[in-house]
Amino acid sequence: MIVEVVVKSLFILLVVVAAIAPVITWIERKQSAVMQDRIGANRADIAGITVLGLLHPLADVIKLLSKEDVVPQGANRVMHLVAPLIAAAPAIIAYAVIPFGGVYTFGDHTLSLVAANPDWGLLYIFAIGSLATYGTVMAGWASNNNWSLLGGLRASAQMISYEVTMGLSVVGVFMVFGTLQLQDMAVAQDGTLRVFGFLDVIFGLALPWWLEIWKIPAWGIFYQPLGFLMFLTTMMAENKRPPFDLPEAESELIAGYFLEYSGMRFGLFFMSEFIEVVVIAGLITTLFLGGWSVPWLSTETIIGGVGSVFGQGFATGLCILVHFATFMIKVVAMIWLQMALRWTLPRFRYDQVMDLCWKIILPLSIANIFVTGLVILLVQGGS
Amino acid sequence: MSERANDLLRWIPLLPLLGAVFHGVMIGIIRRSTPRWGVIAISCGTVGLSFVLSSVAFVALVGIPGDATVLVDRVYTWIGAGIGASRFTADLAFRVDPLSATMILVVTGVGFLIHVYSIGYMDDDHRDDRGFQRFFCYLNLFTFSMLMLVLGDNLVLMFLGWEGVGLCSYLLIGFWYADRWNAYCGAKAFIVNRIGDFGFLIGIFLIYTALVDAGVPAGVGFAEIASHFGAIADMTVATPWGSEWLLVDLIGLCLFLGAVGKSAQIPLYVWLPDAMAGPTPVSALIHAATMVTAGVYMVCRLSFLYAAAPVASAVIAWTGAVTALFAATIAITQSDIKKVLAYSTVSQLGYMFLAAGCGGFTGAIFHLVTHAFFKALLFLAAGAVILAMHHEQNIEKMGGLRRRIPMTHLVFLVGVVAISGFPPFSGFFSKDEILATTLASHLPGHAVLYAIGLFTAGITAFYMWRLYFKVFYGESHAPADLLDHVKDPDPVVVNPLLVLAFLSATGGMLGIPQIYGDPFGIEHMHSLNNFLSPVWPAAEPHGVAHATEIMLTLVAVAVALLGAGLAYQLYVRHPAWPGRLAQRLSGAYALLRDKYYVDELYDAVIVRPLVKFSDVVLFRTIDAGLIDGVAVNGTARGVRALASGGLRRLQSGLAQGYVVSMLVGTAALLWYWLR
Amino acid sequence: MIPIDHVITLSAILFAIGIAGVVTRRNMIVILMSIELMLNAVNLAFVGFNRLWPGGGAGAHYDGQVFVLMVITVAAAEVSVGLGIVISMFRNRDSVDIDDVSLLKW
Amino acid sequence: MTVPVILFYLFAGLAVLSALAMVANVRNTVAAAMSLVITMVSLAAIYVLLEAYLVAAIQIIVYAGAIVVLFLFVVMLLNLRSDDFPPGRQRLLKVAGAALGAFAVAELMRGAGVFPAPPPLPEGFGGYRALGIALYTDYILLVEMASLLLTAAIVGALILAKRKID
Repeated sequence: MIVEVVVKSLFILLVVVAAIAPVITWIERKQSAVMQDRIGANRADIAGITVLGLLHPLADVIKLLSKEDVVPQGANRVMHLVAPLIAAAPAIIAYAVIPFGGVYTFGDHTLSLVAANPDWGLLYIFAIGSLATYGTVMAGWASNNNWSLLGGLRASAQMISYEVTMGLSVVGVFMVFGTLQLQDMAVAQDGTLRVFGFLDVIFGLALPWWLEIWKIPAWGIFYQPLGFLMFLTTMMAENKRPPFDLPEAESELIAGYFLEYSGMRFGLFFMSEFIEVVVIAGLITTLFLGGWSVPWLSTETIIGGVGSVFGQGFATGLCILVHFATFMIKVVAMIWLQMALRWTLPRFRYDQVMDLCWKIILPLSIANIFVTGLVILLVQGGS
Repeated sequence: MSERANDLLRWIPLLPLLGAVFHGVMIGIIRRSTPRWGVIAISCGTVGLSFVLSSVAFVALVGIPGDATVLVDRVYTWIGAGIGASRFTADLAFRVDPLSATMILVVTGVGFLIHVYSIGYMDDDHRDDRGFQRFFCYLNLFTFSMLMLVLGDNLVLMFLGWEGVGLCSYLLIGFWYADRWNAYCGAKAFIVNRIGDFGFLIGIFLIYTALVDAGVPAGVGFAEIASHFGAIADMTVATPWGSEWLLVDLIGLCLFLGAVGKSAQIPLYVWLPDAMAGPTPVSALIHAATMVTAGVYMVCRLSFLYAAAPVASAVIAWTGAVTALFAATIAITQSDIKKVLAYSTVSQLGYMFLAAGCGGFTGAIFHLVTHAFFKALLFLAAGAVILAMHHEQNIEKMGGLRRRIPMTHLVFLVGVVAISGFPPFSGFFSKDEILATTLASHLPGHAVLYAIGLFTAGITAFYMWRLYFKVFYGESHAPADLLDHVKDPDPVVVNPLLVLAFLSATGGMLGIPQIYGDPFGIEHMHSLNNFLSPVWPAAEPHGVAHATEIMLTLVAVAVALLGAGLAYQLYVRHPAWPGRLAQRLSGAYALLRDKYYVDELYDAVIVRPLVKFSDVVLFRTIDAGLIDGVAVNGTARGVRALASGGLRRLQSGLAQGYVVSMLVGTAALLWYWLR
Repeated sequence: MIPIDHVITLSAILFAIGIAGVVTRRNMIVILMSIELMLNAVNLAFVGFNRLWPGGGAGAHYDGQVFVLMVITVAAAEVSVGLGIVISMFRNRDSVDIDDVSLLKW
Repeated sequence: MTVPVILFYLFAGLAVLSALAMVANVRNTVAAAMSLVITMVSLAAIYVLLEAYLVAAIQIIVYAGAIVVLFLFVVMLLNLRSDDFPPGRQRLLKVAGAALGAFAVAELMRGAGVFPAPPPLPEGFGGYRALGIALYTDYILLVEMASLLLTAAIVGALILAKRKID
């Protein structure tokens, strides 16, 4: 049992933190280059081999590690040193509850491909997310720099505000799925949904076959399209990346709260942002895009179909691989979406960020909860 | 009878209430002016619908086979208090039996006509922007209250309606409150009514306690009281002067005090003439057709009680008779067209009580119905005259109007004929029945009562025809430029008059005495009596021989003709005579003109001493001296002395000091509890 | 099993520390924080007692935990208003020292 | 001593130490706030040990995530950098307060040892499901009142803190 957890955790750390996150920096540079009609990173080489600039992340890490770690004069030394760790830790441990594969049965042993699957998984994400604020705020305060202070100030206000709407925007999702466990949600999305099913469920009309065959994957995005949009927006705002980069605001506050950081401590802030991009992509995938599930091909279909020819064990193993691949594809797609948005949208003004949160998303999310509840009542009353 | 139709009953009073609430919300909360067609549609529509529902209820009631002629719509338990034997409950329940069916038809029917009439009457009232809607708000509220009064299944609910109509009466009398006199009249009506209501409440309490004492399940529903009445019928109470009274007599008298106030009988009649300050449709609806008859309705509703209470019955009969005569004599000399009708109303109400006191409940209700028709007609016609004369109410300034406003003249004539008791108009039958009942009753002095009634009938004919002649005959006393504009009002005003005129003319057909049926071999000629008789207590039939009855009829007609003829002689043939007569009998004339100085008497004996007492004792001594001086100011002074002396030092302004004091207290409590 | 006595004792200690903060500190923000600490101590006691008497089966009751949620709500409201007061006080008197705002006295 | 009990004492000690650090730190308000966060998180951990999972999550989300951040926000907004607050004037009162605090702790600790061992819990106790059902059935009025209170607090805080209400 312990072994299983350790293996999973190591898997996450290695694959997500150590492998994906650095690669994302490269993706971002390339993405922005493509969008701005440039070539992008292509210089770093090992013996002349550039591999499309893929060696840049490695170069970055080496450079950051070798730099001097400066603590400014008059700064609170302990807090200054601790802040990057506090910023990075929540982003990493948030990954514990995101399932990267389904639930499989080997004989009498059940394997659930998620590091920890507590009953209150989504609440865990919220709790961790709310702790992430402290790294930023501490960094802003401890640097003894007015720009940093302003950055910390903005970060605290922005993150408190968007936490509220973030929570409210996904309430619809767990109303639909009736659970807070992320693995359960992913399992619930491993199926299909009849497009015209509402005629049957709510109005009690029997569907003819030519309407019955219209099916879409039972993904959260189809249940909660508005919730998806709002969740994506609030999560991006939580991550403080453009267009919500007011705490950093390179053009006004130079770099905001991590202005006074250098070396690997700066690198930690930098990395935590990218790790969070992955976490966001994973969360959105799990909540709205069916997680590891293959559209139109449920787990039973795969195992049943393949297993009848090649045997149960092989089918399950294949299934794990297929599911993990599907999950990664979705995650990468979501990462790409965030990158595209980041390089497409102009930055907000500070008051616009707050207005968007409190005057648009908050009422919309409450309306969304209300409508969702109404529809659930209708459906339950009809069935 | 299905349950569903029973449930319809609640909508009869509810619809006017909804109308009133709508108007109230629009006036008081939303404060946007509602278009007039909307106001009209809602207020008239709700009352009209109520009338339709009442008719449905009536048809349903008639359709019930057997003797259980009652529909009850029990909505919920309104008041439930106490436990055990003395538990008191009052349901919000509506009861339609023949008596209340008759009443709701009158209330909603006549009420609807008057609502329609008011559209035209109030249309030219520009004194107040929202006055139009406010008026209809009150009118709807009144209709609701009156229906509650009539439909209520218990005394408490009836009392609710009773107070509600009193309130609406107050609001509507003082409708043009900018004029202080109107406001004063409204207040007067309300206060005088309160005196009666006090008696009514005492009566309800007495019934309840008597039922509790008798050990029967207590409640004040009519059906409960009636079924347990035997248990309290023989109870007696000792009077302070030693004799024993029947309890029911006392209850009857207390309740009758309420009726005296509401129905303007001696000695509480003084508010009704002053109530004419309100708009004329109000006078017609409230102060002639419906509200003032509530007392009569109440006495009839509790007929089983009064049948067992001889003293109370006698008091009712005598009060009615004396009031009838007394008010009629005053009416002779009044010069305000509405005042004449007001005193006439008081007088006719006296008739109804005379009948009720003599045990002729059918007669009372019959006269109530016909009176509602013809008095509403007379008031509305008078309103039409007033409209035509541009708000001139003094009959001395009228005259010769019959050619200028022929329609109004015609309907007014119908009303006068009906009230004078000329056959075959409605008043003839009902008044005849009352007189016959009176003569046949076993009350002490019933012959005297009969004589008073007969004499009053003559006076009634005299003053009504006087009014008629003065308004429509003779020379015009109005200024010429005004006369040029005098014309019949709009159809919306005239059409209700025509309906009411028709009803006044033919309403008597409801209760044709048996003597007219016998020659044709028709049994149960008196359809109203047939309908109502299940409600009344079974009693030995009073009656007079048919020959006597025919003679009585002839005498009554003769007396009425005599009065009418006298009026014709005085006011058409010899217009100079009345003035000379008044000079010759100046003392009596002044006495009548000034209404026997009753108002002045009340003022001197009751009002002034009360005001003096309130001023000197209640205000100066108790309020200003004790409450303000000692209690309020004294407390303040004491607190000031204490606080500025030492307590203020405790307030250091340092919040943490306060926290520590709190801590000390908490620690002390902790120590006490955990000791 | 965690001994509930010790939970309650911990609650009492934290409460006392909170009181000490409220009484001795002069920075209004720290005083508010100390109040939060006191509220937290009370919450701990509630949760502990609910753990001690959870009811059984279908009769499980959550009075303690629900009360904690309410206390948290009230604390949020209290902090927002309290900090609003602090901010306006700072604007008016340029200080967050509680001894500087002792005007309301004799 | 089982693992949960050891963890409990660990977190209890952490909570007490950080609470003391918060109260005793007279120079750095932000550090005091951070100490408070540690107390809060330790308490959340203790809630988990007491099997009150929802309360633990809410504790972190609301207290650590919002309330203390709000404190920090205000400290930074007012820029209370290394403000020194020497001990106040009411020395006597403070001594009395300390004595009373000690007394209160002593009184409360007198009750130690009187409680029985906690019983085993029913399935799903303290989870969001059970607590949510309880909140929206038995305690619905409480929830409504809380919403009213929060509305009032929002309005009050706005009025107090906004320079100009437009």
